[in-house]
Amino acid sequence: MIRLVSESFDPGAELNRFSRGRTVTGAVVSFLGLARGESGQAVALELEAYPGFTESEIAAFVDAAIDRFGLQDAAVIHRVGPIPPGEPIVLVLTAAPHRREAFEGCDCLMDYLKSRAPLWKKEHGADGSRWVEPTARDLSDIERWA
Amino acid sequence: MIRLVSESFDPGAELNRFSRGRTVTGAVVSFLGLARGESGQAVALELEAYPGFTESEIAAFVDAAIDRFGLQDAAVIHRVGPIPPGEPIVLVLTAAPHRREAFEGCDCLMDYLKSRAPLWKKEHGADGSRWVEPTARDLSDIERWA
Amino acid sequence: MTPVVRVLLFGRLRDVAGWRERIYRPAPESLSALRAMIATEDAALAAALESPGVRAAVDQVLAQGDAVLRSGAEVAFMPPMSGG
Amino acid sequence: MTPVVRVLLFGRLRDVAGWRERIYRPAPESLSALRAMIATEDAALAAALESPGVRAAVDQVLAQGDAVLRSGAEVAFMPPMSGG
Repeated sequence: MIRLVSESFDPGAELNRFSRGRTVTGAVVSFLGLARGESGQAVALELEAYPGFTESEIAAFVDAAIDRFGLQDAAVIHRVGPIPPGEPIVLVLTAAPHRREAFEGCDCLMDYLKSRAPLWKKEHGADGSRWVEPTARDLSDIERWA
Repeated sequence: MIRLVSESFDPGAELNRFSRGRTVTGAVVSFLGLARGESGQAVALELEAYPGFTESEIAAFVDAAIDRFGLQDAAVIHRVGPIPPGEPIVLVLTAAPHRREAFEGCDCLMDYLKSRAPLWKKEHGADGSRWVEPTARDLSDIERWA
Repeated sequence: MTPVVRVLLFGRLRDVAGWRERIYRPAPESLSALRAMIATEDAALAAALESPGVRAAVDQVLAQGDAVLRSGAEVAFMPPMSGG
Repeated sequence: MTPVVRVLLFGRLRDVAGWRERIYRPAPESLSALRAMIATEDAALAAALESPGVRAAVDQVLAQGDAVLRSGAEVAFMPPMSGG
């Protein structure tokens, strides 16, 4: 399940919905990304997507990750538009029989979202705005799964 | 925060409580362990702790993990007593500025809980009961952090 | 009806160009013809489109190299991505 | 008052012994004296206590090797652990 949302969402409700009623799943891993206020200063984030394309690209990567890691299920909820500090940006959920697969699947999906998913992130700070591009760390992180 | 609970708990509410009001945290990782019904068959689990000792041993390991991975916070909620299939057994939460530390901290804490924390797990199946001991995989997993 | 192509810009490309979406009429017949058309009117944008990591999609499918554009095609230019 | 030691068993050790908690009176003076006392009355439990991975705690602190037992001490024997 891939969802782009322009309003704040409830990570706990999503986690519960995702994990409820599972009797063959032993492990659910979630990653919740929050908008930080950099060095105590309020920085507004803005996330842009390419509606339709973004969801289908993410869905294709999620399907590949489900196969690769033997996941029973995976979900991505990603905020778009302006995001105030402290609010959720992204929630990635993975379900697997055992913990290693659930951890690795979630980790890999986050590396993908940080460096290859069709999403563009702008930071609005006191000293102006800038588009965020993948860091050297992000680019080496995604290489771990090559 | 370490909590042993003898009733079912609400993982989503715990995730929300843990992540609320954070503006310097960028990443919250959660691991939720669920009681599986092995091969479609209902298996009741039973978890035993050594009250007092169990909490303080887990707390000492959590504090060490906070230092080691540079976590901003970590929490463990662990169910004790009988646990029906599908219900939460354990929830581990980690908060960090960036995702790598949050993932590794959570992963390491789960490896610890599986092989070294003072908890004993019994499976009640159709063909009797057995105490679960760490698997070879569990023992090699915890060695990753040595 | 004159053939048209709709062009979408994302991320910093939008700031370079000063627009987000534009109709090109008459439509260029290929992705390279579109790039050439852009170069004649906005050198800075044309340079930005050639910079490392910029990808193009035609009708929501990533276009490898050149691509033919049907009338009504949607072309998106996307700089390096960063979500999460 | 006669010195006593309280002994707690966990996991499969409890199934081997058939009990979970017991008072030893008069108290053995050390962990090794306690093990010897157990061996005289339950060879199976004594063997289980020596099996790989079994740890002992005295007053909720892991006991390395032998340990002196004060009167009223709480001794726990713990087989290999597995939570999560």
